This record gives sequence, structure tokens and C-alpha cells, in this order.
Amino acid sequence: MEKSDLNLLIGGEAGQGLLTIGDLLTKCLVRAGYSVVVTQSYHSRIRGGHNTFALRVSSKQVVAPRESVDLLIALNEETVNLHRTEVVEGGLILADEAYGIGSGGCLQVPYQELSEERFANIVAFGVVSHLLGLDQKLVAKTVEDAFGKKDSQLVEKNRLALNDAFNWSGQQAVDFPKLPRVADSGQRLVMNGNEAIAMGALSAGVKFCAFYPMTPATSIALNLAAQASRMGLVVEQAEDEIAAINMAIGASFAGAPSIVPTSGGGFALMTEGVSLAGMTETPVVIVVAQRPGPATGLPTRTEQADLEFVLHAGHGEFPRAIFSPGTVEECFWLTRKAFEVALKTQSPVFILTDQFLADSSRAVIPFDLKNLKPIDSGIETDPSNLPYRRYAITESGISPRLVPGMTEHLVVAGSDEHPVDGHLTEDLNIRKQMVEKRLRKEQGIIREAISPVYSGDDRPDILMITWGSSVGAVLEAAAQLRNQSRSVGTLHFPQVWPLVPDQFMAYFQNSGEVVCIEGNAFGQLARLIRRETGFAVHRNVLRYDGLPITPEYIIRELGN
Amino acid sequence: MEKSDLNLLIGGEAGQGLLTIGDLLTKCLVRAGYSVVVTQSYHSRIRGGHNTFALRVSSKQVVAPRESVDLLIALNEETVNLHRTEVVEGGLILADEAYGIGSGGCLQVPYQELSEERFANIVAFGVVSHLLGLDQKLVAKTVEDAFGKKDSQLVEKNRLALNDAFNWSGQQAVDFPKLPRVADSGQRLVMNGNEAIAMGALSAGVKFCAFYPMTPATSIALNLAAQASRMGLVVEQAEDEIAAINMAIGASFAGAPSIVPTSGGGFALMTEGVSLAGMTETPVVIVVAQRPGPATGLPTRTEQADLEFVLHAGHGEFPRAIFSPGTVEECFWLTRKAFEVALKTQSPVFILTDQFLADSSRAVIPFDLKNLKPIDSGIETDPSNLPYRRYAITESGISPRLVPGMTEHLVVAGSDEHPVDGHLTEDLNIRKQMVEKRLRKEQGIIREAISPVYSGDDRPDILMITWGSSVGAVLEAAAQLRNQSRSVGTLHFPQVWPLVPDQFMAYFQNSGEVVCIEGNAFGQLARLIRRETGFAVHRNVLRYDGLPITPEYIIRELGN
Amino acid sequence: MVSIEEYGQFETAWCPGCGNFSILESVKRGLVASRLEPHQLLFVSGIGQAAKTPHYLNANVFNGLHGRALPVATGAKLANPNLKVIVESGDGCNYGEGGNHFLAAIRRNIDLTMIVHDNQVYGLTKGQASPTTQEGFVTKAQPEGVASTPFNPIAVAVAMQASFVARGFSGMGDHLTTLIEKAIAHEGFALIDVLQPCVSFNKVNTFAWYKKRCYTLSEEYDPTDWQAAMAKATEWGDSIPLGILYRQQRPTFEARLAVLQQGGLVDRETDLRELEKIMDKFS
Amino acid sequence: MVSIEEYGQFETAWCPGCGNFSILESVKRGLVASRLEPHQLLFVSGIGQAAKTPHYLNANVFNGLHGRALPVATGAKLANPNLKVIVESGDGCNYGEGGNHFLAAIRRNIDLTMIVHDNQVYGLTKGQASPTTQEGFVTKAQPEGVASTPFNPIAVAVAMQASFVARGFSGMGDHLTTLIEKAIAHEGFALIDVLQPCVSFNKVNTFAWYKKRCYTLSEEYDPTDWQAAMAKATEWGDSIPLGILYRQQRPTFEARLAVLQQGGLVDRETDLRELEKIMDKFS
Ligand SMILES: Cc1ncc(C[n+]2csc(CCOP(=O)(O)OP(=O)(O)O)c2C)c(N)n1
Ligand SMILES: Cc1ncc(C[n+]2csc(CCOP(=O)(O)OP(=O)(O)O)c2C)c(N)n1
Ligand code: SF4
Ligand code: SF4
Ligand SMILES: [Mg+2]
Ligand SMILES: [Mg+2]
Repeated sequence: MEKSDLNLLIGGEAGQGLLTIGDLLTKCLVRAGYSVVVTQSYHSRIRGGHNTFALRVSSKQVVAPRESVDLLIALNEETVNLHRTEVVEGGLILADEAYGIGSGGCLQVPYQELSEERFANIVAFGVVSHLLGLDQKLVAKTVEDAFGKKDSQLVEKNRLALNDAFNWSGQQAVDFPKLPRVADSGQRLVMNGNEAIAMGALSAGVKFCAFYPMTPATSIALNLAAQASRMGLVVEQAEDEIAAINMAIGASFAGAPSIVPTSGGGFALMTEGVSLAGMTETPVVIVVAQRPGPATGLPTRTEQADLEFVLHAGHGEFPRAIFSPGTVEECFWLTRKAFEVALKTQSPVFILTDQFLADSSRAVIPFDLKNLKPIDSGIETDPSNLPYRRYAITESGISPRLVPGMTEHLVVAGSDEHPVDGHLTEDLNIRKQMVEKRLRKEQGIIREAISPVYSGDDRPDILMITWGSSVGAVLEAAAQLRNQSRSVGTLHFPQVWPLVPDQFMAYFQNSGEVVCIEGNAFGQLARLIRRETGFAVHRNVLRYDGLPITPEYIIRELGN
Repeated sequence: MEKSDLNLLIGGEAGQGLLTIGDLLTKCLVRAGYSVVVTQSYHSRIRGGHNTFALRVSSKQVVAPRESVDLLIALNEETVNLHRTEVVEGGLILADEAYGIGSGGCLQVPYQELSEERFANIVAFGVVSHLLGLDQKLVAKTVEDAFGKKDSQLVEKNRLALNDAFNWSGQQAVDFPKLPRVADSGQRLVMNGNEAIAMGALSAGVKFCAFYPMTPATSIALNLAAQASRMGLVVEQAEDEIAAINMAIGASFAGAPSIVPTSGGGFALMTEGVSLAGMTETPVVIVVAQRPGPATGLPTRTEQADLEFVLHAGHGEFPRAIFSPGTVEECFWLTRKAFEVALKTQSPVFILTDQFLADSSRAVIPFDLKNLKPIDSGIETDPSNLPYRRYAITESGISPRLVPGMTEHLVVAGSDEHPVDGHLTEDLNIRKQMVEKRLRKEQGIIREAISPVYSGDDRPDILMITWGSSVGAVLEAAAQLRNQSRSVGTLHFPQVWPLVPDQFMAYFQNSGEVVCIEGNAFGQLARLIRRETGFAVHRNVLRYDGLPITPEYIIRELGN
Repeated sequence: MVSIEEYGQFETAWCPGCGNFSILESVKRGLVASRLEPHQLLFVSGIGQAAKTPHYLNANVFNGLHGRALPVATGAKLANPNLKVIVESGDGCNYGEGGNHFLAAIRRNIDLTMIVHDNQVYGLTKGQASPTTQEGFVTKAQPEGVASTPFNPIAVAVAMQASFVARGFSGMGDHLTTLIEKAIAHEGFALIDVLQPCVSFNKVNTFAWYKKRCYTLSEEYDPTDWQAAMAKATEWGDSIPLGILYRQQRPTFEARLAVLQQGGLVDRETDLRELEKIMDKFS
Repeated sequence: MVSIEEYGQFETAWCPGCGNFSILESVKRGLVASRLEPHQLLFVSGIGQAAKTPHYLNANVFNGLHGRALPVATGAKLANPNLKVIVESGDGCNYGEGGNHFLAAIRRNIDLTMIVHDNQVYGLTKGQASPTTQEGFVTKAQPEGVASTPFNPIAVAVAMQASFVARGFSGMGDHLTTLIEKAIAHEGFALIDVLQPCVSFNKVNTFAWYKKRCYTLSEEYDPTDWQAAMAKATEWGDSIPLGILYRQQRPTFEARLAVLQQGGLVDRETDLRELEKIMDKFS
């Protein structure tokens, strides 16, 4: 029996190695040519708690998590108790025979017999791989790549454990669907959202990153730190988030394209700095990896509730752009784009992601780095008008940018209102001109704005709009509804600010019911669309329990 | 000749005593029964610069500043040069004869002859008082009250200087309109916006204020500090704004109604704390006294550009209320109201004021303190359900509030998502319930919401809407337009969040052109109204040069 | 008399073997020795593994933001000086994000006990350097090793003449209990920096590492001698002194505020007659 | 050679008689003595009266937020270590709002010169207490007098073994000029706390008050002796020592970052081939 779309759920305590099994399986499945969507759900603790690693795998392209479970890999009994009901008819539970759950719908693994305790994860991985019909060589290679080849004893033990797992599995009479073979689709990468943001930033020429650790943003900085010496950048853990953003502004002022990854609470501390970037016209890219608030909230879960906060963060008025990647690929490309817009318009630019996307590994076709155009830093070395004036009034609002110390010209940037030379002013006519100059830059940002992505029928009965990481669930829900012969369109906003009504109003007008789907309680994108266009969406599908939106969730909610 | 409405402008350097003259005149005129509107414009420095103190005075009720000047009191030559053109036909310049401006339209005062240098301010005050037709006894009494009676030598010298000023003025043949006498209108106070906020807070039972100095908010704290020992509160200058809001939350948690005054940049640092107040459901009143941004901007000028920032400040989602007083009286009453709503709904509540209103003295009928109902702290001492649960789920969303140490029951507040007992949870069903519980409190806030204030014709051709300190200018502009036989309505929002469409949509529907008038560049209230109602105002009148909106400004802009 | 049972037993979210367990135990014992009932106490913490501690005993609790325990505690203490307020949080929370409040609290000498779980690492966020992490320590965030000199909280506190400065070690429970008892009894700001092994992320400063180096100050040591204290404060490495390193009597912040001499703010009525007189000044 | 004229003459927004004028003069002279051209310099300041200083000379300037000069300076220095970066701001800015960055900058030992105009008051916001205001000082914000112990920046810096810790006085211009020159020459973080009379708001610590108390450290004083420095650091009141109180050579932060050994970040090309290899690891 074959099944093209399987959902695996690994459950256990933190520290039990479910990440190891999950990562190995993911890598192996991607190498075998499958499409994957990983959803990680964990507690805010280091050991213990109940964590899950969901791995949806398919021979076709999949882009969203799924709720029902085909294979439950239980690393403890609690997992069986908590998730048993999610397992579908014909699904399977993989558990230590020691739990004594019986063999109905369960493959009981004699871990103790099969291996030393420390190789139990490898055994589990082996058993699952065999169940899924993966090639043992590929499986062995994946383990080798993960653990390195230096320790030959370890390599050998891993190989043996895997062997035992495959042999044992081969002897079991289990009725579990195999994945259909897929054609070789060429090299693909396994990458999660945060990794893609880090890689996107590196490709854009990031030279400075300051951060204060905060889940789920930290791994962006860690990924950059790992490459700092190779790629020639400085990654500095600041004393607090206020320092982080101010350091990034200082570095950027001095010529280093800068990024600041954080999450809601840390970002809150940066809002004064955001305003400073706006006033001094210093480019800076800020990643806000969302998690459920208010305050500390649920630090390891997901939510999309900081759109309005980020859009209005910082006192006073100045332009900005906010990107909202929905896929790992978009994390990469929109991070590049964020640097481009920040540098071109000398403004703070934001990337809104969230815990789900941050931790969600996917198969990605390698980015074509060879054909990338380098991003223009916007820094001049030879100003056309002298004396050099950092804030010269221009039609575009963009003033010539020099960096200090690189020429004989002096660069003066001021957080107070300033005349063209950057010094202090109390002249209220200048004030007015400067406000207008700064706000004119929004036109440039609008010109760069990425269109919402539409897919579906020309005049659908129902249009589902969404932003950020919920897009996968929306696309799949749409596909399912179409299977039920419903006429559905989807509109994804990879950029939520500025909104350019011309890019999307026609879709609203040509659709029946317009439903906005987002991971918050206020319906923030919907409110924003109404503010900008007057259009009130007909319905909201919202989620704010800390879990990502799934296709099933959308269909359930729409059913109401 | 009499003129019922005069605009006086005192100009000079910081430190030259224009505040002394201005304050004395204001007090004296109010005691004499006139209506006043003070507009202070100063530089961000301690000595020098060019500062002005505009004092509009009238025998009728006035509520806005005026642009053209009847009497220019120049404390230096620069003032003459800068403001001469603003003086109306028949107006007068009062200047030291030493400047040698000539006597055309100018009363040249021989300050050196008339007094020692340190009494020049008293002389100027005396001359102006005489010009305006003020009673010399009243004038003398005002000086005495201001400088105290302890130093009898000083009292005598002041008296003499005044005498000389009156005598000298009496001998001048000046053709300056006197103010018509007004009937005794009983005791009135001279109070500016910040003083009224402080008094409102005291009347509401504020017990704790933490702040970090920031113009134009500081004087709220200073006014509270001056009364701290008499009124039994603690006013603490914190090490930074983050500490300020967290201290206030701590004090409020322990039972002391708390206030935090700040301005945009300081508020930016508090946004994480705002979110904490939202999550822990701790009442706190935050005053944001606006000034032009971004960043340090124009620290001593005015603007209304932080509405959207304050509305969305803090990560995650939780209810709040934002009051936007437009008059000194509203500063008092809405501060009381802010405490009431904060304590009743256990939420952060905001007061948005600005530099103009903060520093704008007005004549105010004494608040009737005797008939004030004390504000309910919302603190229980005897919980009806045991065991006591700080976050018990209720229909209103409001849970029973106890304070620690006052009973044997333990009070546990958490910034992480929590079950009813306040401890930690990772249960996502509880999460959902808690989000909904917190958001239900918005209904209570809506029930308390103050209606926008309408005045004017039933179906006006033009409806001017506004919020905060711009209301005076809007009212007077409307009056002027009506004098030109135009049909005008005005709608002032003393509360900008939550907006309750039922309270105001009818006005929009019954009006011709709807114009939104506010002191920012984005048209923030207009955008918010559109977001909440879909209604797009037809026109914006915006100002963002650091000066308050005036009736003339509105009429000029409408003319376009 | 209060018994340790009244402080309860709770399930924790800590790793088995973590030093936090013994600190929690010492805290409870210190409270019992101080004869304090749960409702007389207010624990204030920030965010981190250590900051979870107050959830694991019976008391009033305000578990606030990362780094902001001290200002919350300060506000609460001023509102109600009758509360025994104890701040308990990690090294990252108190010396990193909260560094500025640490300086201010010492300056105020407000009557608080501050217990810092110093595991020289950010535990909850998975092992980045904290301000007290030693130079060269390699983490995923500091792949080349920490380049900054570690923050020495004891030296800074003594330099600022904090009124009670102590160091404990989670592995010496009785000693720590006594320190906690004394810190609570001390009138003024009392700091206890508690060395705490983090079995998950700090493989350098382990239980054995501390055990080998820690010694308690001798009876002869005079904690009121500032110069001696300053010298002791910088002793670190091969030997690490435990105990009260510095102590001084000076007035608390609360004692200097006239308004608090009549009791806490919580009980204060609002006197509108007085306010009327104040308002009169505006006329 | 650079002349003082190249640094220009500007109108200021300061009160006549303010100590800031002489500090500005000393700064300029210190720069000339250091043979630095305006474009080689980056001044970073916060907000306050002192923080306006960089606007009154020719140099590259970043005038940032209140309290946040140090992180901006740190970022700029890391981006371009060739810049001579000087932080100049007030006591409130650097020790109040910016206290946490002060601690971190000392720990990093990044090569910056930090000149603090210490007038023991918040000037620009009209006279509230600053962290260095003495106890009992009465202001409108502290009508009962300041209740906190003043912050002693020198003691904290020495306790943390900052690599260059000095005190100057605006009224002793030549001495201050030399300190500035030495601080600029010092490799690592150099603090100069400069006593500065504020004629408008500090009527206690006046020019005469300082003049009477300030003395320069003798030639014999050994600034590398930490214990002696610690003792000197707390000398305040009747006599106030000026000069370099403590000095130490230790590696700068920049020197410890491998990536900066090949020059600043500004000049670095983005190597997409290298990135391709990095990306391969994800396959
Ligand atoms: C403003 C903010 N920044 C960052 C975080 C993320 N964060 C949570 S705990 C922690 C570090 C905790 O370290 P420490 O205080 O030493 O406690 P430990 O876990 O080691 O006991 C950080 C950075 C946060 N919650 N809030
Ligand atoms: C975040 C923030 N808080 C408060 C202020 C207001 N503010 C401006 S200057 C200043 C104090 C300045 O004191 P100090 O640094 O000692 O400088 P001085 O004016 O005394 O030279 C304050 C509190 C601000 N600009 N930003
Ligand atoms: S991570 Fe470290 S500090 Fe946290 S519980 Fe585990 S061992 Fe303790
Ligand atoms: S207020 Fe004080 S510090 Fe500021 S310029 Fe005037 S004298 Fe100098
Ligand atoms: Mg720690
Ligand atoms: Mg100062």
C-alpha cells in the first residue's frame, strides 16, 4: 500500500532526542526527494515537558502542517496518551514495548534488546525509515553526515544500530503505507525560516548583527554567528535590546549593513531606537519573530499578533516597510529585499516572522547565488553637491549618504530635528520641510512594494486572504475546498506595509465572501486593510492558542 | 476704545523673565474675571534662544490661541524684528526705549529710569496692566501673592516699581484699547493642562508616581511631588523609563493607584511594561505628553503624532483606553476617569496630551471636590470564591483583585500565560480562555466610553472633527465660519479609544464635508475612524511644524 | 511557628541535577528560620530558569519581565513597606538586562533581599553567555569565546557600598540558608549572589568546579571593613570566598521618605479637604 | 599639522558661565595635541546640555538618544575600527538612562574615549537630580532632598578594572586637555569624568566649590596599583583627586574579534562563493 502524504508526530520530553530523530528523518526524506513541512511544539524549559516534532512528508508539494497523525513516534508513554486519538484509521503508533500498549495499531519496539540506550534514537530513526520505505544506504549516509566521521567507533555503532533497526523492522508484519517513490528532483536544502533569514541576510551583504537572546529569534543570530568569520561580519550579543538596536544603528551609520533579530518583548524595548533610525535615516533591518503575548506569554509557541505594534512602533512619523514571509523561500528572498529597501530608502525595515515558520524545516531548491545582483549600499564616496549635506532636501526624499571617516567630508546625523547639515535647529519652517522630505521616501518604498500573491479562480465565491506563515494552511485549505467543488481564491500578503490598494482591490471586488485568516485575536491585517481601503472583510478566521493555523482549522472555522 | 479680545505676545530670551511677566499677567487677568489662553513657545535650552509667551485674553470665553498680535511686549530687539509684522493695525509694541524703534505704534519704556534692572519685569507688568485698564490694587496684590510677603523690603520695592510703572503709563498718550469690564464671575483658578492632570490624579486617589524627567511631561510629576507629603503619595524619579513603568506596576499590584507621566521617547521604552500591565491585569495610568518626533525631534514644541503608537504599544493583544483631553477642565476630569477605568477594568489606561496643552494656562472654575465620589479601587478584601484565584474566569473578564499582604490569601501575578491561579501554564486551552477573558474586558471599557462632543447645526455643510488640544481652535474656527454664514458642526473626541461608532456615525452621515483636524502628518484619527467604521473623512487639516493648531490656520487650510 | 510544609512542594520545570533545587530548599528554610508566613512575603522575579523559583513555593508572587524584577519590587515595597519583598532571578536577568536597576537599587538601599541564581550562563534561552560568564567560554552565540571581562557583582556592590553583600553556593545549603536568613533580617538592600551549577549549559563551572574552589569566610573576617571587602570581592578563580563580604548600616530609602513614616500607601485615604486647600493656591 | 581653527567656532545653546565651554575648549586642544583631523573622528552623544557639545566642533557626529551614546559608538567602532570614536554626554545620560551600557562598555574594553560632563544634575530638563547628585540636594523633583547615595562612576569603573579611569575638572583646562590626549592615545575603553559647574541648576557644586576641593594626583601616585586606585576612587568631599586614577593594559574588544583583524567591516566585500559553500551544508 502507498500513501502520498503522511504525517509523522514524534513526541517526548525535551532532552529525549526527538529533535535528533526529527532532523534526521527530515534530512533523509528531503534527500530522497520528498516534500516536508516540520512543525515544532515545545515547552519553555530545557529538560522534560511534553514536546512534539511533527513531520509532514509527501511525494507532492506540501506547504502546511496537518493535524491527523499517520505515524506516532512515542518516546514516552505520555505521548501515547496525549496523541493516540489523533492517529488515523490505519495509522500506527511506534512505542517502546516496555510501555505495554499492546499490538493493536502499535508497533512495539524492543529498544532495550536492539541497542544501548544512547543509540535508541538511531534505532527509532531506522525503524521509521524502514517503515517509510527509505533506502538503507541513504539513511546510513544521513546519520554519518550528521554525526561526522571522525569518531570511527561511533560511526560503527551507529551503523550497527541502524542495521539492527532495519533488520528487526523487516521481520515485522506491519501494515503501514509506504511513500511512493519520487523522481530525482536535484539537490535540495533542508532549511527552516530562521536559517533562510540568516542566509538571505548574508547574501545581501549583512556586516553587523546585534541581538539579545530571545526565542524564537535567537537562532537567526546564532546562524549568523556561525558564519561570522567566514563571511566577514560581526555578531554581537548586546547587554540588552536597547543596546542591540542602537549598536546596529551605529554600525549602519558607519557603513555596515545591519540586522537585529528579536521577538515582541525585546522589540518593545527597541521602539525608541526604531524612531531614531527613522529620524537619522539610518537603514536597519529588524526581524520580529512573533510569539504569543502579551508580556512573556507563551515564549515557545506561535502567533501573528505584532503586526499593528510593529507598524506603529516608535514615536513620531516616518516611513517604513514590513515584510511578512510565508515560506522558507520567502524568508530568504524577502530578507534580501528588506536590505535593499532599507539601504535604498535609508529607513528601518521589518521582517515579521513567527515561531512556527522559524522552526519549520522545508525542502528548498538551492538559491541561485551566482546570478544574484549585489545590493547597492547606497553609500556615496564622491558627493555631487558640496559642501556635503547629509540631509539635503531632494524630490525623492532620499539624501546623499556618506559614511564617516571614509572621505574628508563630515557626516553629521541628529536625533533632534535638523537642517540639511544634521546639526540642531529650532526653525519651524525647516521642521516642516524635513517632515515632508522624510515622508516623501514612502513613495520610493511603495514603488518597491511586493504585490500580494493571488491564486485561484477568476471570480471566486470565497477569497481567503492571509499574511506570513499562515499562507501554507490557506493554500491547502483552498485546495481542499476546490476538491469539494467550491470556487476559491487565495491572496497572500508577503508585504503588509505599505499596502498598495491598486495591487489587490480588484480581487476583493471580484470575489464573493472575503475571509481574512490570521494568527491573532484582533484580525489585524483585516483592520489595516479597512483603514487603507475602507473595505471590510466579511469574515475573520483567527487563531490565538499558540498553535499554527492548519488547513483543517480553517475548514472547521469556515464550516461554522 | 474697548476691545473684548486681545492677544498679547511677550518675547525674549530664556532667563529674561518672560515667564514671570506672563504668569503675573495671566493671574491678574483671571482674577479680574477675564478668560485667557496661554501658548508657550520655547527653545530646548536654559538661557538665551527666542521664547514667546502668548496670552490671549477676552471678556468672553476664549478657548484657542490666536495668531495676530495686539500687544507685543519685547524683552529684546530680536522680538521686535521677528514679530513686528504680526502686530495688527492699531496694535502696540512695548519696548525698551534703548532699542530706539521710534514711537510709531510703539510705546518706548524708559526701563532704566523707572527701576533697577531686577525690577524691570515688574515695571513691564505694571505698564501692560495699566494699558489693559487693570485695577492697580489687584495688580499689586498679584505681585505680593507671587513673591510672598516675608521679605518686606522686596515687597516695598515691588510696590514702588509698580507705582512708578502705573504713574509713568498714566502720563503716556497711548491709543490702546482697554478690555471691557466684566462682571464678577466668582473664584477661578489659573491652571495649565499638566497641573490639572496632577490635580485630577490627586483627586482620584493616586498614591504612586514614578517618572523619568522628560519635557513636556515632567511638570506633572513635579506638581505631584510638591504635594506628596500632604496628600500621602510617593513620587519617585526612576533610573530610566523602564524602571518607572515597572515600579508603577509593582506599586499598583501592591495596592497603590499609580501614574506614569512621560513623553514619546520615554514612552517608547515603556511599551514592554505596557504589555506587562495588560498581561498581569494591573491598573496603571500612563500620561503621554506629546512633542514632535521622531526621536528627540523638537523637545519643547507640540504635536499630536503618537495616537497610533500609543494605541498599539506593547506586544500581544489586550484592551486599553485612551483619553485625549482638549481643555484644562478635561485634563482634570479625564484623569479621574482614567483612574476609574484603569481600576475598574484592571488595565493600562492612557492620557494623550501635548506640549501646547501642558503649558497652556486657562481660567478654570474650581472643581467641586466636595461632591466627588471616591473612585473605587476595585480591591477586594474578602474574596467570595475560595480558594482565591487572581485570574478567575468571569463573564466580564474582570477577576477578583486582592493585594498581597493585606489578607492571608496569596496573590500571584504572572507575565507568562497563566491559569486562574497566576502560575505558569503551557496548556493551550487555558491560553485561549485567558485571551478571551482579557479581551472581554473591552466591553466594560466600551460601556464607560465617553461620547464625542458635538456642537453646531443639525445638518451642517461642514463637520470638523478633532481630538485633544486642537479642539479649542476647531471650536473657534467654527464660530468664525458661522459668522460668515456657513453651516458648521464640530465633533471633539475626548476619548480616542475605544471608538464606539454608535456614538458618532450619525453625525458623519448627517453632514456635508467631513474634515479631520489634527496635529500630525498622517491624519491618525482619520485613519483610525476609517479602520473602525469604514468612513473616510473627506479632507484632513494637518499641522506638524511644532506649533499648535490655531483657528486662523484651520480657516487658511480650509480655504485651499 | 511556620513550618516548611506551609511553603509547599511543587513540580518544577528544571533539569534534573540543576542547582536551582537546592537554592529553592535553602530559600524555604531561610523563610522558616525568619518566621515568615507565606502571605507576609512578596517574591518578585523576572524571566529565566531561576525566575521560575517563586512559582515553586507558597507566597505572594509577581513574576514580571526579564530584567525588571527590581523596579517592580521597589514599587511594591514603597506601596506597602510591611511586605517582606524578595527578588529572585538569574544572573542574566539581574546583571544583564537589568543592570541599570541593580545600580539604582544599591543606591536607594531599599529594604529588599535580592537572591541571584548565578549559573554564569543564560539557561532558559539555551546557553548563551551571561554577564558573569568567564572569558573565553564558547557558546553558539560566542563561537570564538566570550571577549568581555565577566561582571563581578560583588565588586561592584562593595564599590558602591551596598549595605549587605554576600555570596553563597547552591551546593552548601546550610550556609546559604543562614545567608538568606541574615539577608532578610538586614534592614536595607541585601544582595546574595548564589553560585549555581547549570548541568545543561555550563560544563565549565560545574558543581565540582565550585565545590573545589568555594570556601567560607573565616570568623575573623570583618565584613564592615570596606577595604578588606574590596580585596575579597575580587578574589575569584582558584579560591572563591563565600559569606557576607560586606555589611554596613545606613538608612533605608523608605526611612527617608517622610510620607512613609505614617505607614504604607495602601492604607492611605485620599483627603479631598487637603486637596481643596492645595487647589486654592491656583486662584 | 592640524590647527585648532579647523575645529571651528560655533554658537552654542549653553548658559553664559557654564562649565561646558571650557570642556569644549579642552576637547579641541586635546584633539589638536593628538594630531587628529576632523574627518578621522566620530563623536557620539546622547541628549542633554553636554550632549550638544559635538555640534560645536567640526567632526563626524552621531547625536543619538538620551542614554544611548555608548551602544551607537560601539556599533560604529566595530564597523570601522579606524575611526577615533569619542563619546561625549552628561552624567544623567551616561550613568542614569545609560547605566547598563556603561557597565557593558567597561566589560568590553572597546577602544573608545568617554567624556562625561558631570554637573551632578539634569541640566536640560531643568534641574532634577542626576545619579551623581549628592544626598540631600533639594530639587523640584526631590523636594525632600535626594534620598539615594550618589553614583560614584570612578569607584565602579575601578572596581570593574576598566582600563583607563580618570577625573578632570572643567576649571583646570590644561590638565583636562592632557587627560583627553592621554585617553585618546589609550588603547581600550577610557573614561574621563569631568566635573562641570552648572550655573543654572547646581548652586551647591559650584566652580568655587570644585576649585576649593580639586587637586591633581601627585607624580608618585601609581595608577596601575588597583588597591590604591580603589581607595582614591572613594575620596570625595573635602578633597577630590584629579588625574588618571587607574590604568591597565588589556586587549581591546576589537583585537579579540578574528574578523576585525583584516580591517573594518565597511570595506568588506560579500563573498557569495563562500556563501554557496555554507549553503551546501544544508543539503
Ligand atoms: C526583553 C526580553 N529579552 C529577552 C528575553 C529572553 N530571555 C528569557 S530568559 C533569558 C535569559 C535568562 O538567563 P538568566 O537570567 O541567567 O536565567 P537562567 O535561565 O540562567 O536561570 C532571556 C534572554 C525575554 N524574555 N525578554
Ligand atoms: C528617553 C528619554 N528620556 C528622557 C529624556 C529627557 N532628557 C533630555 S536631557 C535629560 C537629562 C540630561 O541630563 P545630563 O545627561 O546630566 O545632561 P546635562 O543637561 O546635565 O548636561 C533628560 C532626562 C529624553 N530626551 N529621552
Ligand atoms: S538549563 Fe541549567 S539552569 Fe536551567 S534548569 Fe537546566 S540546569 Fe538548571
Ligand atoms: S543648564 Fe547648566 S549645564 Fe546646561 S548650559 Fe546651563 S549652566 Fe550649563
Ligand atoms: Mg543564568
Ligand atoms: Mg548633567
